[in-house]
Amino acid sequence: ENDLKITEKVKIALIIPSTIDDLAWSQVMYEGIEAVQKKYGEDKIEIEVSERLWNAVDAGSAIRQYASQGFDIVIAHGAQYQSVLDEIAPDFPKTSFAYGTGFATHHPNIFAYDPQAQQGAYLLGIMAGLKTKTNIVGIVGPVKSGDAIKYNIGFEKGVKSVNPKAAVRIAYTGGFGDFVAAGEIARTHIKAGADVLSGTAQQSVGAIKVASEFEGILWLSSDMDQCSIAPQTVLASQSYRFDEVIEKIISFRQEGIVGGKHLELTLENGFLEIVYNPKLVSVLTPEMNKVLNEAKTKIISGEIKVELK
Amino acid sequence: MILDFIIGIISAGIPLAAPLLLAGLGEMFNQRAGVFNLGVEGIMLMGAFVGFLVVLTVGSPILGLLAAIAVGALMGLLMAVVTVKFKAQQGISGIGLFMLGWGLSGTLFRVYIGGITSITGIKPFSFPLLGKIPIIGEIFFQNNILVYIAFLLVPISWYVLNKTAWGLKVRAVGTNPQAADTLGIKVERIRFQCIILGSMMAGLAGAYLSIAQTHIFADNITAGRGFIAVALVYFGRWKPAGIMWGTLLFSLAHALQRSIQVYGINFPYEIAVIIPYLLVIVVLALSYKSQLLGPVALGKPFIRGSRE
Amino acid sequence: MSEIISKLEMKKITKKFPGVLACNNIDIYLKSGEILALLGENGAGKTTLMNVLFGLYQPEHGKIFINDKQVIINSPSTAFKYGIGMVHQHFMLVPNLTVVENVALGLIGKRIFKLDLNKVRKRIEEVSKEYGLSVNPNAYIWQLSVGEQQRVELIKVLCLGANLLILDEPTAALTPQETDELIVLLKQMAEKGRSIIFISHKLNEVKAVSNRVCVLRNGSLVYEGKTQKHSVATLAEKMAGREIYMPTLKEKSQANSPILEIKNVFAKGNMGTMALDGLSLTVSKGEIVGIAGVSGNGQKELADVINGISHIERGKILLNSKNIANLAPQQIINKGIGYIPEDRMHEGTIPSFSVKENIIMKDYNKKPLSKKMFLQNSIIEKYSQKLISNFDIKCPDNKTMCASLSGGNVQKVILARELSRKPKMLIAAYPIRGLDLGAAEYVHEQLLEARSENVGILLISEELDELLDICDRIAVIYEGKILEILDRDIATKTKLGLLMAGIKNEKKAI
Amino acid sequence: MKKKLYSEAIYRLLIIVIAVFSALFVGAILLLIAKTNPLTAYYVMFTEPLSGKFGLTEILVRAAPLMLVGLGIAISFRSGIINIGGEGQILIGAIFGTFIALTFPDLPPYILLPLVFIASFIGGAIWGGIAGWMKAYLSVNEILSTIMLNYIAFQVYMFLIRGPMIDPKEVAYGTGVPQTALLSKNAWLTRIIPASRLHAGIIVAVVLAILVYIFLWKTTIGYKLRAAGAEAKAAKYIGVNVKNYLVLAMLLSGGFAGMAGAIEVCGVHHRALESISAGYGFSGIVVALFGGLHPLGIIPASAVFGLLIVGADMMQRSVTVPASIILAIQGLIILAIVSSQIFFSNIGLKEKIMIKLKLMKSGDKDDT
Ligand SMILES: Nc1ncnc2c1ncn2[C@@H]1O[C@H](COP(=O)(O)OP(=O)(O)OP(=O)(O)O)[C@@H](O)[C@H]1O
Ligand SMILES: Nc1ncnc2c1ncn2[C@@H]1O[C@H](COP(=O)(O)OP(=O)(O)OP(=O)(O)O)[C@@H](O)[C@H]1O
Ligand SMILES: [Mg+2]
Ligand SMILES: [Mg+2]
Repeated sequence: ENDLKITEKVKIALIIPSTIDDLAWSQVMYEGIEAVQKKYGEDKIEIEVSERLWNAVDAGSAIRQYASQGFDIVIAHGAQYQSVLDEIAPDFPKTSFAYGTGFATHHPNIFAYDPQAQQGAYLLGIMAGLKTKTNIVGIVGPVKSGDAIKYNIGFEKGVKSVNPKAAVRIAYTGGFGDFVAAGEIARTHIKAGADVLSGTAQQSVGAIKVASEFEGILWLSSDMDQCSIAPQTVLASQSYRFDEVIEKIISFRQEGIVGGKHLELTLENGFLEIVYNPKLVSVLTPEMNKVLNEAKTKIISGEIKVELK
Repeated sequence: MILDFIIGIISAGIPLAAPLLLAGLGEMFNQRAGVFNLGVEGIMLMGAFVGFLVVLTVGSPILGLLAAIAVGALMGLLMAVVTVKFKAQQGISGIGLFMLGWGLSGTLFRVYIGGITSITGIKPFSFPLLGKIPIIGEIFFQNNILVYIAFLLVPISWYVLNKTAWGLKVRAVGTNPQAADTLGIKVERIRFQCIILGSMMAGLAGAYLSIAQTHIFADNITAGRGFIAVALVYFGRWKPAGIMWGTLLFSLAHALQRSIQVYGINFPYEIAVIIPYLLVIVVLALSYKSQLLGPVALGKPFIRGSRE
Repeated sequence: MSEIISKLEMKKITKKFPGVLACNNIDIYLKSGEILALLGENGAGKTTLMNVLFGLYQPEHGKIFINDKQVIINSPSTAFKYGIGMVHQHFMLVPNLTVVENVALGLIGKRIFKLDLNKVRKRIEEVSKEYGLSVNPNAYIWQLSVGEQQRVELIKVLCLGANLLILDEPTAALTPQETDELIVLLKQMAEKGRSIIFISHKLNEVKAVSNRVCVLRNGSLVYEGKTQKHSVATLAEKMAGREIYMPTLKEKSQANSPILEIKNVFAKGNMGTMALDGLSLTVSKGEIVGIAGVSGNGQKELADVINGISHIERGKILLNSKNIANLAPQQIINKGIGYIPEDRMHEGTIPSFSVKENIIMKDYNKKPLSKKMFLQNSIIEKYSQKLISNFDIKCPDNKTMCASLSGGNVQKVILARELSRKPKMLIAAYPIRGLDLGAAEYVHEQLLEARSENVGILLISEELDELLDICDRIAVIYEGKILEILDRDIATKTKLGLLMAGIKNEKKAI
Repeated sequence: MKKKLYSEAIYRLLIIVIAVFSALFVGAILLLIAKTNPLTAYYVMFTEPLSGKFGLTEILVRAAPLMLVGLGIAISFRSGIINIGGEGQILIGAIFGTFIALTFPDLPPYILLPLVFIASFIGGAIWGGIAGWMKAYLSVNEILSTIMLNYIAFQVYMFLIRGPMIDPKEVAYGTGVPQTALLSKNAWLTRIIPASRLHAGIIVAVVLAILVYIFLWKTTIGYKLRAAGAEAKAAKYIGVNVKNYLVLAMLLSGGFAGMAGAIEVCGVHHRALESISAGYGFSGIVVALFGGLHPLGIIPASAVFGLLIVGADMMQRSVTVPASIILAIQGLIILAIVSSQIFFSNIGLKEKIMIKLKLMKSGDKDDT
């Protein structure tokens, strides 16, 4: 843990598409920043949040307003905000803007963070491949794009790597916020024989809930640790350590770098990690853990490349 | 295999028709009395939240449902005051009600619950013997109680509308309020009653989603089902049975498209997910046009002694 | 059944509407067994006064007494309580309910569950037996002819056990026979101790039925007196404030070349049955041909097919010996056919449009009113003003909605539009229905004027007086065919009456 | 006469103010529940957007698409069709426009921009036209069809921007964000105020509003359109082909929503991306009805609604409240304002009140 010396207060503004309690993408970022605040104290870190700005127009004005109010770091937590940032950033050269998932840093004061979801997904896939008895694994997807694709590809590769016989079935709801539909897809998966499920986006909460109503179904989460909803079902979660990202950005700024970096969240840099559900972790036999740890080291060492093709 | 596929679709489709049916029948009463309530979505959200909150705190699903119905009634009362007393334009009022319901439920959720938690709520139960019957049992006798209530309400609504004095008044008020008025029928009172009744059913429909279906509450959990319910009233041409067929068609189509995806029948999922919406339109377009020319006064506020 | 109303008084009734003093300090009274006729021009305040009595409007001032006790009537249901029933000028029926259901509506009152339609059906049958008003209780209202609907309205109030009846222009849409039956009926009722207020613009009826008349003008009571003291003419004078002569055509038309020829036309009605089967008829230039007949014998369809609003199955319709059958309405309009439709409120005009916009309804797309699809506002302004003054249409200004004009004035708007287009051929359906004498006189003058300008006119009506007054020939339509055509000099009410009933020659009838 | 107009104005102002206040009062209770001071909240909501270039420009940025959608809605309502399909029509319009912009990146702006708008118009028109055609010829109720078509449009749109039309870079870097490539500068609407997002779209919108006014009230086609909507029976009688005019109305209505899509693409985002319709399809209905279904009323109405959006959003930021409260308050304000309309439409009631308020003597009568 390399701590920073924060001399004067850092003001951080956050724009999120959904809400700070969506138990997914938005919440994990919010908690990340909070963690940083706890670590360094309220006098050092100030936080402001705007929720529900899923449409980039309103986000645009929020971002500009924060920037003009003199926030040091303005985080637009979604891929759809890229173009808005591109046009606002030049007007506020001292402010650091960050968005993700993304790669493009068209201006020297934009950070793009980019969770390598496929890596964690790969490990979760391995668990699935090892744990499934029916050799059917189901994925509840939102829309076939962005992180969801990355996640699904990684997950499927993981499953196959340990259990080539296993079938990975993917179904999408066509949206991000339809909890009922997600739940119904989970149900359909299970009725169709799947015994290990996974999925992305805030709506997967609905799916987890349904899964938890069946005996012996396991769920593997993305984005953040979700075992609180279904302690008997959620085996493990891939979690994004945005607190690390924030610290990184702060330290960059201290070096006088206000942006222009493409920050990846990987297992290697520890910005991406697998959190196990203490109540369930015992279902993973030592052999299984061995396989997992090997895979993890291989990914970190770059021996295994989880290709997105 | 293929049999499971079909059973799976039907047994998944029927329960999902229930909330649409509850809300749809409710909206039917509004509209038969001449009021177009586009706010169903907002009412459902309030019902879903309040119901959930009560179950979470008190633990009793029954109380939860009652609370949802009560809050539905309140929202209905508001809608009635705005559209009947103040004679406000109905479409816009509905949108206002929708925004209010959505915002209110979201806010109260944040303030009083503040994060996604889950409840046991209402579970499906299997009828003693019937539930055991191979296929039939799984399809018809293993649902939660609200499903049966929803479908029971179809004949009941039909009876109320067509065989009772009140139903007759409703039909008159929705077609020629002036005439009803000259016969001493309290047009505005009937409309109040219908809007409130409809809203109660919408509240119940919302509670179904949180208490009986997902066992959680999350912001915007209805995800547009309120609007679908309104649309299906037109599919059913203001007849309970018609509305029932509409909701079944819609939710079975959904179950079908999910199964298509799950069973990996290869097929771009975008197409799959629009099947239900397409199907509803197409079926309506092809179906025969009924004689009943709907509630003619739909959307028009009643002003005593005015000709237009 | 409420107590018998031996005496009703309305004292100093004043009712304002924005911009209009509809009733100004009016006193009227009525004793049981009495039939009071309420007269007045369109817009005089008759309907308003009655709506006040019926609890639909609340007066600014004034009191109502029943049997010398003051009563507050603030809704129709209270009116019922006191035994007051009203047949409204514009039908108050629910089209997609059956007759029984419509009547039941009035009887169920506060009830919520119990709905015993059979009981209602019995009641209807009793009433229709007692007063000889036949109607099929199970028919839907939209299936009934205007006359039948009128009967339903009567049955409705009778079933509600009203012992004071208000009838607002009940005969406006009735055939002569029906009217006569109604008059007999009303007298019976009066004898049974009921009191009746009867509004009509047809003074011969008023004379035949009423004991007393009250005349309103611009919202004030201008005359009150015994009917038998008056002749139709003097009543008319009291009403209009001037003498009225219903014009009749003098010189015989030099009926020369035919303008409209209808040859063996077949057409379906909206019930799907053949509403016109093999109808043939010719109208010549400068001639008015009347179509007599009980409504529902194909008049509406005839008018519609000539104007291209509905299509024919077989046959020919020739205008200047060119076939115009099944052309689009637009084309037919352009060929110079004018049409005064029966439904003046929803077909002849657009209620929510201004008088100005209604006046240009058929010429908005012609020069000079529009150039290359742009409406020429200044010209339209002048044009509408001109017609409003020429046809003296009573309206605050040319921007008033037609909905708020009286039927009389609405009819003038239509006449102004149709006649000022200088049509070659004019179809006029029930042009004076519901109009006061002054207005009716005016309409007939205009029609005769057009005739003298060599326009061919087809006049559809149920009022034999009207037909006999101004038609050169009168054709009787029966079940979609022309039964017979009589020249004006040989046509008589009785002949026409029999023909309208479908009886072709008198011998058979006997 | 002057005095009359003056008191008239006072009356209207009074009613609106009362309506808004009652809404805000209820909202205040909500704010208190959410543990924030209503006064500061409202102060921000109504002053901050109006105090300064930023707020004002942002309001107009919202007003532009709202105005276009509102115009479309007005056309359809005027011809008796309730078009709830704005959302879908915006999306389809946006994607059509984007397609043109991406295919001919090098055309000069004065050619490309019109092309893009025409394309968007066509896109939206098709989507609206479907509903219109089905109503006219298959008697499928438009409320049903437009609601359903919204979902379908959303899926089609998502499919295109994550599939065939996705930004190649997104694929290259494997981020796969559903958005098209950035449009060439030729397809950008010029910013009319530097360092703000206010773009020429607002001018386009106002011009179109005036054109629509002329179209509806000064042309024969507009006349037929309104006639068909006001009284189909009479329209038939004067030879208007009512069915076709139904379809025309929906074509136009959809077309305008479609152009709102173009405005967002060319004016704000410079590419097609997720959730571009931003709920304008619905708020557009509110705007249209606030504007009295009259193009010239819709211009101010859209600005007012823009204020409502921007102000509420700023409120969220300055006094931290859950975003949902904004929705709730907007809903309340809408309900209050529609309810207040009766005080204008019911002339009798109006006279009574005005007399009570001494704005008018009981003698002189009121003809508005
Ligand atoms: N609902 C109303 N709103 C506004 N003004 C009205 C209303 N009803 C009637 N009026 C006005 O009151 C006056 C009297 O109307 P009323 O209906 O009593 O005339 P009427 O004598 O029944 O005419 P008609 O012989 O044509 O039936 C009219 O001039 C009209 O302008
Ligand atoms: N809703 C209304 N608003 C304004 N004026 C009205 C209204 N209803 C009736 N009136 C007025 O009442 C007067 C008479 O109306 P009424 O319908 O009795 O006329 P009418 O000539 O009898 O019509 P019709 O011939 O169609 O029966 C008219 O002057 C009309 O302006
Ligand atoms: Mg009258
Ligand atoms: Mg009349």
